[in-house]
Amino acid sequence: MTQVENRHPSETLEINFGPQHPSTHGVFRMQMLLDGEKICSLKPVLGYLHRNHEQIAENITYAASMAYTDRLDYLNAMTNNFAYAIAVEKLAGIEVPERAEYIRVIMAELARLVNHITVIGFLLNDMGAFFTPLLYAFREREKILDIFEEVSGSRMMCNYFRFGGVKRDLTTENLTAIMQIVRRFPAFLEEFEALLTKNEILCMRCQNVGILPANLAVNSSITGPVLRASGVNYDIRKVDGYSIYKRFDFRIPLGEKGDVYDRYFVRILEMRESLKILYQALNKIPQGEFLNKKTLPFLKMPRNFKPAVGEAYGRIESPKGELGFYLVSDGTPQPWRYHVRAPSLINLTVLEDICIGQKVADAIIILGSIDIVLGETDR
Amino acid sequence: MTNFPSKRKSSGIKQWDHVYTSSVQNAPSHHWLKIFGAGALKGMVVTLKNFVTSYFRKPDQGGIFTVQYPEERYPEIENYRNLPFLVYDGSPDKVRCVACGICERECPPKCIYITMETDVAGKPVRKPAVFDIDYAVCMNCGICEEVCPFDSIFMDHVFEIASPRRIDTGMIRHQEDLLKSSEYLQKIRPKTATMIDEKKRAAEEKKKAVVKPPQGPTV
Amino acid sequence: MNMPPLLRDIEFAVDLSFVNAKGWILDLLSHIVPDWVVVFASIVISGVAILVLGPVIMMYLTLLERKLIGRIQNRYGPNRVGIWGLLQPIADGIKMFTKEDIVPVYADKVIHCLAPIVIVIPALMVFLVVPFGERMTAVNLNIGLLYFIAVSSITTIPIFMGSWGSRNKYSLLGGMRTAAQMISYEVPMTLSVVPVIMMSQSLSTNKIVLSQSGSYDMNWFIFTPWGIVGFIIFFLCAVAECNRPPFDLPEAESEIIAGFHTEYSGMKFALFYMAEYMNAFTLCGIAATLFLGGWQGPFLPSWIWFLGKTFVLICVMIWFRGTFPRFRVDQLMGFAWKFLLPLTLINILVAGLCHFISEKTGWIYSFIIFSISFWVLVRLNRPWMPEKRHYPLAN
Amino acid sequence: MDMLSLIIKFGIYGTMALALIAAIAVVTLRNLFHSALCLAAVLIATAMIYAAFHADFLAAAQILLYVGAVMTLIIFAIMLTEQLGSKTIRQTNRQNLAALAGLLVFVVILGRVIFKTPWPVTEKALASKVTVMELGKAFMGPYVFPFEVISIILIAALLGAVVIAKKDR
Repeated sequence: MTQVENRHPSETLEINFGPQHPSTHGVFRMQMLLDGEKICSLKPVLGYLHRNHEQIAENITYAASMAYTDRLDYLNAMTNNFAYAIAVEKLAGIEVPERAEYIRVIMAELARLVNHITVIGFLLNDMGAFFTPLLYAFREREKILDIFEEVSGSRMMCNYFRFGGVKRDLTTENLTAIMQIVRRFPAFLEEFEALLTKNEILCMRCQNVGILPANLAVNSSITGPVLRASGVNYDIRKVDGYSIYKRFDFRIPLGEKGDVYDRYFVRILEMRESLKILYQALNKIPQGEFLNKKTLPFLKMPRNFKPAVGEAYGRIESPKGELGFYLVSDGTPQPWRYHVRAPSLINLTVLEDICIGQKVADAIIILGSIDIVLGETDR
Repeated sequence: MTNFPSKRKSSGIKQWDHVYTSSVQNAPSHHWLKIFGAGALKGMVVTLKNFVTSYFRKPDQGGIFTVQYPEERYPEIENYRNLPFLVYDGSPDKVRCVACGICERECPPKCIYITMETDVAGKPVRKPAVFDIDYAVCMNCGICEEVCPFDSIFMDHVFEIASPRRIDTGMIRHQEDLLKSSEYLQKIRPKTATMIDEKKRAAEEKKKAVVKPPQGPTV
Repeated sequence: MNMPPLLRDIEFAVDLSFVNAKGWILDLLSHIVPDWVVVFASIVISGVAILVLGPVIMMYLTLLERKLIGRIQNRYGPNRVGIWGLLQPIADGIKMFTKEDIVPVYADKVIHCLAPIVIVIPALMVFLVVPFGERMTAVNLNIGLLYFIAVSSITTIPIFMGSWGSRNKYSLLGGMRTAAQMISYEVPMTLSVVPVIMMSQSLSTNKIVLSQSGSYDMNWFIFTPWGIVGFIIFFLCAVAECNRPPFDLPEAESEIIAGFHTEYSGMKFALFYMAEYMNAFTLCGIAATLFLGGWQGPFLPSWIWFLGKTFVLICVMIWFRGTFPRFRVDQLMGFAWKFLLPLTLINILVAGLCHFISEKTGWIYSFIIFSISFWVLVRLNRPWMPEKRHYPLAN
Repeated sequence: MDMLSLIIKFGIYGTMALALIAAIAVVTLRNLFHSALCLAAVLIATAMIYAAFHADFLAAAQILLYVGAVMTLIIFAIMLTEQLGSKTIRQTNRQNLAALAGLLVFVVILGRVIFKTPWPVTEKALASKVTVMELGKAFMGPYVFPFEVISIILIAALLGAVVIAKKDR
């Protein structure tokens, strides 16, 4: 990457961004060495939000961990649940009914919408737009969170997925409400884009800032919109085709340069693709069971749920990248090993590489565009 | 398949590619809006439009979506879960809970503490002597409600429980604070309560049906 | 203007009501006390008026800003204290007064405490030359405009004091940004005023306003080709001078937290804010004076015209804040030096040209000149221009 | 009116005293930043004295150029060399002799000016007010050549600064 060689011995300023800083998205610390406003070195310091997630999960039942996965990436509890459910279902070999799969996809894509608009709003906030894009994003987010609350009981900590299905069925009113959101969302996106996409200041700030080359991205195992913004066609929804994603007609937007602007715009386009998936899923959703009846006893008595000895890795394309759960069972009600492959943490590893040589203000928006949630990074 | 009334024309869904691609980005390059500064001006038009429409649009159509909390309240959603409470039938001494301790065992953050009541002779009675929930620890996951075989613990809708203290009268709730009547449950979660009542009635009828036949021959 | 004499009299009376009120008080005083006290009282009355006006304007500008931005963002804005939140500024004031006053341990205490006081002085001093209405300029200096530019340029020093005195690295970064920004934007701002001085042949704010009278008092400078460009440049520079978005780098809360006032709390912080809002008000007022005809305007009393124009400009500033993200440091400097500065120089030439040819041809010529120069400048500033990108949709 | 002129007089003398005290502080204070601030105070006080003697334009120009621009640059330089927020640099007065020589030269020049001025000042000289308009006319009229020369020199200096700054790249 671009290294700033010290041509002239100028005074550098060591500065701590965070853990209490308005735009580090939580308790994240960046130890920066500045030459004027240019970044000479940047060390991310993690662990301020460490909550022992994996160890806790190894000491409670499989079902009880579901509630804890909500707290990983607290912006999209739905996809976290999804990934965990897939991992456990692989481990125990549980079938998922058709309708449940559709509900899962609908919820996951709604979560993607929530995540992407929120991230773009916060990115603009980091850029100094005084909350306007963020609040427009929240206006739409509220509508989706209302749906989440109605179906799962909680706006953010959904705890909605169960092994072999979901907790509650979607009613017709829910489906109509989701359809309404899907119908109205493009208009909102148009408005949002009119405000942002062609704004000269945003273009000046974002274009050619924090370029992440494709080879570096692949080598650092970056996933998600950040990777796709660098032009690498890799989306687990397409690669694995998990759940029922193979049935839907959608495409993967790819970026050109891998800078902040591409990351921003790829997210916008991804939302549009998500809307496509939602539209198809809502039109095709069949009647039927929402939960595999065989797993019901396990849900009533989680202690009795003892998967056979073995291991499983379940992964999905969460809005932030590849979210995977690695589980090893030793035949007891508790997993013997429980590991989370958190996209936020792994995407964060390139932060120093793409920040060096940029300005302080750029580091902030690069961090914003990588889209981390500290709950997931520190676990 | 769920069929939706075709609102396509009115709601703006025309052709797929049209709707789901960004018209802003794909604007023709010779467009007059290409002038430097036009994008910023367009953004200003958007904010101005929102400023004006905030005065007369409805919340769900892009108007002001603030809920002025103490005066206005969000409509209560039945499935909303917040913190657990115990249900009694009729009078507070008829607690549904039998102190089996499943919820205590399954609670992920371990915020429930139960001991079983004993009668004078020291024999355990199917009733909780102590039933404490630490609301400060509870993470509102709703597992207790799910695992309870006796339909006695439910997630409440009350959220105004702020307290300056964590222990004592603060966030630790004892049995007497947790107990709420089944009418209350009926009020906040009509669907669930009706379902449970029906289940109970069915079970009772079944029991009667099962219990009666042996009674018959003896008489 | 063809108005019935009575109406004109009434308008005249309303127009000069403040001036007359002051005159009566002084008249009354002159019967009781010696002459020098009367002169003194005259100064005191104007001074007190300004000293009261400044903070009141600041208080209600904050409310206005919060309300407008709230509406832009589909919120209500403050509406709890008093009807429409009208008492909110007072509540804020009480809060500021009762807050703990924190001085960092390693701060340079004298300078740290002096900075917020010093920053208010130039902000108040510039009020002296703002023509609030007909005969309502506190001091009619014949170099009023120069005085305004000079005094408002002092503002950098207290910002330096605040940023250096609090011994905070974020403050220091903010202070450096301020210095760079203020010096840079002063240049195009001063140069954009030059055509106005050329046309009105005076530096006195009053005379500049008077030279914009004419039919219906609407012969404003903004209705000339050089005036419109000059006004836009002046206004952008004014936004930058009072550190408001999108030029709010010195206090960028998402980057360097709050820049030079990171370490300030309570009333000291409020003083910084007060200075900022008063600067915003005076800069808008001067922009209205220079290009929008100041208090000139038909039918309504002069001070209403002035305040109306000023508040429209302030609302535009708030609108900016509700819309734009922030520039980056290098872009900010580049915008001033590589874009605004050449444009101001061209503007001066155009103003000279317009002076010597008829109005219609002047419009045509200046339109051609401005479009060409705008195009050339945009070309020259290529590195920042938005790129057209293509996003393939893979399967 | 007697009282008024007395007040004005006191005001002017007070400003002069302030200027002097601040000037002394500039050289005696050990903290560079404080010295710089005192220098700003001196400059402002001088401008106030100019204004009191009806040299409005000079006063405004003084504030605009010296306080607004030059002082800002000085403080900017101090902040850049201050090891950025760590320990402050102490001011040292090692060039005593040079300073003394400079002072002597200054005194000689000042003395010459004082002796050359025809005391007492005539009423006519007092009455003539130099307005901005006249200044401008003078610049564009009799003094147009020196004015242009100075502008060329300034542009040359500007370009030189750019060249020096660019050399690094």
